[in-house]
Amino acid sequence: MKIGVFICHCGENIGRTVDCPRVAKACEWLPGVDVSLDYKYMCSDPGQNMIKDEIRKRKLDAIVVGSCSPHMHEKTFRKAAVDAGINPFLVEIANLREHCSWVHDDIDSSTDKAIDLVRMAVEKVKRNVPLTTIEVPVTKRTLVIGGGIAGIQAALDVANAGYEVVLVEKEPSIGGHMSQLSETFPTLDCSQCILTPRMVEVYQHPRIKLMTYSEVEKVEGFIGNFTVTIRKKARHIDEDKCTGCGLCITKCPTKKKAFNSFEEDLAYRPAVYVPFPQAVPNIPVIDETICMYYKNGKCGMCVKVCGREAIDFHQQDKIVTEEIGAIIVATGYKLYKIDKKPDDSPIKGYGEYGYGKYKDVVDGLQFERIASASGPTSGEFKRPSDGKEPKKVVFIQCVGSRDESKGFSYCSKICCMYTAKHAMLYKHKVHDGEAYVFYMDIRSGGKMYDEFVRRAIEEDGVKYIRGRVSRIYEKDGKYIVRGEDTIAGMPVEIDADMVVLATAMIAQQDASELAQTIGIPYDKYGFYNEAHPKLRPIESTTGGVFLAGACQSPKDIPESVAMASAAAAKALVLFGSDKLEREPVVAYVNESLCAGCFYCKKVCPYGAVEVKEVKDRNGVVYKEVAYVNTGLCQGCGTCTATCPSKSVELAGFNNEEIFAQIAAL
Amino acid sequence: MKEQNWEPKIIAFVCNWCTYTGADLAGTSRLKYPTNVKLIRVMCSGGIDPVFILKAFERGADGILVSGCHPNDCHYNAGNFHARRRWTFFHELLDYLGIDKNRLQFSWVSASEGKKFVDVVSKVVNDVKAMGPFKGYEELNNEFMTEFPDVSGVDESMILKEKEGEAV
Amino acid sequence: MKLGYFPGCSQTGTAKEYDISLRKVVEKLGASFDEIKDWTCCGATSAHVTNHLLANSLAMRNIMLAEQQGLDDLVAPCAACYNRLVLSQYETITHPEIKKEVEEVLETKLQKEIKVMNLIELFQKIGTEKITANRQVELKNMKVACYYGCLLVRPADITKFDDAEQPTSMENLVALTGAKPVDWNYKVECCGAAHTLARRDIVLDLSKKILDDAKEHGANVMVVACPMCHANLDMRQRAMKREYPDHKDFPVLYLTELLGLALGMNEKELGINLHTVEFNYKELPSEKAAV
Amino acid sequence: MEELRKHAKELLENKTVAAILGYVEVDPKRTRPAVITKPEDASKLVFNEYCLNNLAVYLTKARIKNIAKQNGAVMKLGIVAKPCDIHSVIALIQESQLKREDIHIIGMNCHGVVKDFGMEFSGETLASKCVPCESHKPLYHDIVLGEEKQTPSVSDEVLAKIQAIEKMTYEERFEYFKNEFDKCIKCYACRAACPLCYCQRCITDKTIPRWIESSPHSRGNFSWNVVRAFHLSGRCIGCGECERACPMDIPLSLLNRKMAETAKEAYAYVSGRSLETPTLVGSYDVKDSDELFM
Repeated sequence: MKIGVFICHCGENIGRTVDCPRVAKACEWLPGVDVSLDYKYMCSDPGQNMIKDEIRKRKLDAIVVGSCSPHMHEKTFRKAAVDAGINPFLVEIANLREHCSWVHDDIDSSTDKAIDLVRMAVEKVKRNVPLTTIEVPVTKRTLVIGGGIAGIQAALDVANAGYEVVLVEKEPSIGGHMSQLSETFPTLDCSQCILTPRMVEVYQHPRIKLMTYSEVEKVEGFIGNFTVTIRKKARHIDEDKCTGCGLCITKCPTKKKAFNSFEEDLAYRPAVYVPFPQAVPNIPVIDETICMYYKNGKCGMCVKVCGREAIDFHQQDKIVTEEIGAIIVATGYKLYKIDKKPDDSPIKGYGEYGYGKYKDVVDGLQFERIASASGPTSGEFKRPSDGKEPKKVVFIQCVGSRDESKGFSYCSKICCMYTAKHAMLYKHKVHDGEAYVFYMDIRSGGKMYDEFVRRAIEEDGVKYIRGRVSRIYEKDGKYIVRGEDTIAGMPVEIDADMVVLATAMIAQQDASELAQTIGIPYDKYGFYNEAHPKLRPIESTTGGVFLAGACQSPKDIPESVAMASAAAAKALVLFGSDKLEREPVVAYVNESLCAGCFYCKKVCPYGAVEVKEVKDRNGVVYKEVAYVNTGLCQGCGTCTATCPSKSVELAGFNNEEIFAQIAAL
Repeated sequence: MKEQNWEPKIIAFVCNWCTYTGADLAGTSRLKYPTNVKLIRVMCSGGIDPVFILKAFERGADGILVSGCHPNDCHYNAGNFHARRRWTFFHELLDYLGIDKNRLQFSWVSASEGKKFVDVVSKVVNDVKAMGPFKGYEELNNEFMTEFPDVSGVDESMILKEKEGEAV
Repeated sequence: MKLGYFPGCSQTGTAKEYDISLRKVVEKLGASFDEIKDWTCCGATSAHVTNHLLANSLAMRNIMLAEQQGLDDLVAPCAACYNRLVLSQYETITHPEIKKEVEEVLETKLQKEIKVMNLIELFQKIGTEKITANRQVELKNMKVACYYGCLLVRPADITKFDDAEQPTSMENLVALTGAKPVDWNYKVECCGAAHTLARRDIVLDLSKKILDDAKEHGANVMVVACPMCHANLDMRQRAMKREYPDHKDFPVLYLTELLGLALGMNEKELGINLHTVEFNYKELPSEKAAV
Repeated sequence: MEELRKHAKELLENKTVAAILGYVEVDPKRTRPAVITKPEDASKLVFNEYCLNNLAVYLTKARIKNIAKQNGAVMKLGIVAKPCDIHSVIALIQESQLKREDIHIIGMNCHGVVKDFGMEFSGETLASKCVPCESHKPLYHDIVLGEEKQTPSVSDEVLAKIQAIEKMTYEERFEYFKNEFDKCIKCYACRAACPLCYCQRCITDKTIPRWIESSPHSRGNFSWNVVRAFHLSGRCIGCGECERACPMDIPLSLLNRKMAETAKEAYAYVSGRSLETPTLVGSYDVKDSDELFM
């Protein structure tokens, strides 16, 4: 076996702490190595061409590239090897950057380590077996989880490209948090006007199967071949019969029993309700917890007034399974409720701001509802406690964000912009009102963003005070906001009528459960992990699952929409070919050695191990052995470690390859 | 090998999805840790077999780390659960046979825990350095060399061991 | 029920009446104090500002004495002592190297983890039902502003017995006596503490704000659980009248004195006559007449 | 003994079983395993304190299986089994080597066997495996024969020895086991005697790559014994045949018993006791303890 070793300097990322020429020279005499070169940028075109030339010139059988992590350029070098005529699985990567040069600073010892890593890779490649990628059929249907603006955009893009989409939304209507907003920065478009047409487009799209008030329960299978189980919660209203006339809502006797979560607990809703007037689908839902029928079996007012007999109290949850090829997760975010937290929770909450104690201390979404024309105060600024028009409003930035000790350490990115918008909306409607904003740093990095904030300050006279607020307390109807003006260098006290807190954007409550259901990684805050922070921000590490919107990290509407279209594009790339090439890393059984104990079958998480009967010449079954269905096997290798006699091995990581790596140390 | 500047040789069997990526993150964040550790990548911590550990000790490893995804985070959703039960037995057996607990350590490191990977690795290196060379297996190996000087080459002929500049 | 008792310097000095009322109330509720023999100063602010080891050793010495006396818990009525004891104990438990240093200084091994309790935790342990059972007088004319000060509730994740920003535990105890606790804003605001000697003007300004806020919210008496707060809020009212001529007297009681009144003792027994601002329950305007 | 012979005769006569695995007498203090196919040979069967062998080991061997295959159909096989042997049969069924319906279990009440042939049965000569034994009556059986007698209660030396070893320091323990394993001559009698070692080709015979060195030098012996003990952890039912078969008297039960204790402590699992509970190997519980992991 003739092996080529190619050491990359990666500019000076590797070259600085690993003496690449010495590594190349040291590997020259390794048994089996025919050529060993180093070059400044192995992954660049000249670098790859050099590899190809060496392979062709010296008729190499396998190559080892000492460069960055295989997660970065394994595919690149495998493609180069294929162009030069070598099987892609006779290429091994020695991770000299992330695992060596970047993490050590003593040149001698890190060069020695680099030599060891390359020698391990050389010994492994000697035992690599040429493999061909497995072809797997692709179900050309997409599942979009979450019906906010990101989910809507992704669903429309995929559907318009001609493929079927299943859009699953937990709430009774799609629209997500954007539908709660009054107007959006930086253009002050009314959010309903730009969102509702999109929602209707989704509802009427022939290729989008909209499943609202439903949740994903189970996801099985793998890229291109997912089987998704969805629970369609019972609305107690027959969707086909109901025309959305709303008579039942007006006639329902339970008025003040439950808050409308869409109105952020500023308004009540009856037992049968539609979250907001422009809801899509415009079909109400009956809330069993407060509906009189479920309490004492009487009532039934809605049944009487409903001309279409659409009410069905005994409707049960429906379980639907869908065959899916690509999954786009767009489950969005939640605002951080900053009142008292349970003792064991790491987050402390902000008791000193009186949120939850004083009615007029509200968070961003509540202010949006107050400012929104379809909100509880139909657009007029009335404070929740006594409905008076607030003459002095204080906005506080970074409540919970950028706060390691009491909240979350990250910046929630959009609060600077929506707070400027809030202040501007307030000044437009209450001309003689005063708006103060306590801030640390204004982060307005988008297109026309900073001009927007400047406009709020210069034209609308919003007073920005750089400093933190220490305490808020109520004094004869006024809210004393005590803070500090770090520029003037003195404490500040404002007697405000209303206070708006720009609280942190956090992951949804059940984000980690959904991640475990789908099988995608998530970080310590519950945001989903992208495959690579810079180069693969849309894909999750799990094949076939793409991320869109704030579920991946806090972001504003333009970014969410862009990310949604990108996720849609990724799904369409997947559907580009009928067959999907899959890594041939699957298990294979040596049937003559298998003793048929089937421990492998017990540990296989994908049920990829089947019982195969072995017949003798005259057809009598004399033995049962394990058989691996390469379509289902995902190559985890748990079976190989459980098999006592090592009769099952994993292609790409078989016993010899691992033994060689250990022995090469 | 002289006692003072003796550098332990540590092998880490790591799973591809979590700990290997966590180590990459430690790289991209330029966190520093000792050079003693060399990683062997497998697809899942469920695929790491105790015979790997024995062979690593035989090949002169002074300490071994086995690391995978946190429970419930496994890319193949059950690999690390099987591993956890397997290692409880194997670790108990090695301990019973007189191999110090800290020679073979286990950890869960996720893809976003670059810092934790560095802490775990440094802890293993320091623990092993405190324990000194792995006398038990060294005696076995030396005995092996002296008893059958001529045979030594035959059995391991597949892998030539002369390493450039390795002080024996 | 026998409880360890660490009086601290103020109980035998400026806050004499706090000690008298505390012992009487506890005795009335059927519990008894076992004062630690040969207790010393807890170190207060002066220690932990100058030397960390000194601060920890002083505090831990008292806890060591309690351990040697076979006690399980230790009551420190003064908020500053309570704070020092709890913090030192927390540090020695969570940091082995500090524990080693302190044990060297004290030349003993610290095994038992004594439960250090402040005044409110004390009554919670004795059992609030005992208070209602033994109540003889319903103090319905009293509108009480409960003042926690700073050290009682902070640092929150170590003291842990109530919310650091919106505490309510003292209100619950006060409500048992029939008095009506008032919701006001300066519960946990600083009274000026140690500035009372060097910068008296600050104390006068801050304490006045506290008293005025209580008055504004309809309170006719303030209750505290810390000798330092009492000194600044009660004793400084004479200087306050010189500084702010329109300031009217506003009575400040210890929580134990309020409970004592409810348990049927009179002002003299409880040492209320030692206060700068006199207080007599009968002279309080009856509920109806109050503005 | 008589009902055993009568029952065996009936089974063979009316062809319910193809053959019966049982014990026949060599001399009053020694028996040997035997395969009885003809009804008249049934009279040779015996059962006493000298039936040491675990006959379950033969059930997985091809020659015995062929006897059961007559004219295309798979007939039943009878086996005279002590309760511990039955645990082996159960373990084999759980590992899909046998089917319950193919085995006719003649369960014998057992009050313990001797350490070795030729010894007078008493407390001191009781086999070490019988000391901690708590299943004197067969759990799974088609028929139960033999009268119940009291097992002499004796102190559990094996457990005491294990506890003594656990108190040693690491070096002492390593030294102790190294010397014990040095005696190994790699005859693999322990593997042959064990009913659960039914692999077609054992891992130690795998040459490419050679995970376990096959030559009997100290390193090869150490890794062989570690892997053998590990492969049986959570599976071994403690029949003690491996230790009895070892020509060099290596105390293998110290390893097997230790791993059985670990299985009991960590997962409350005793192997071969019930067909319903899933085998310990190959199953997991989300709530397993994590304290081994950083």
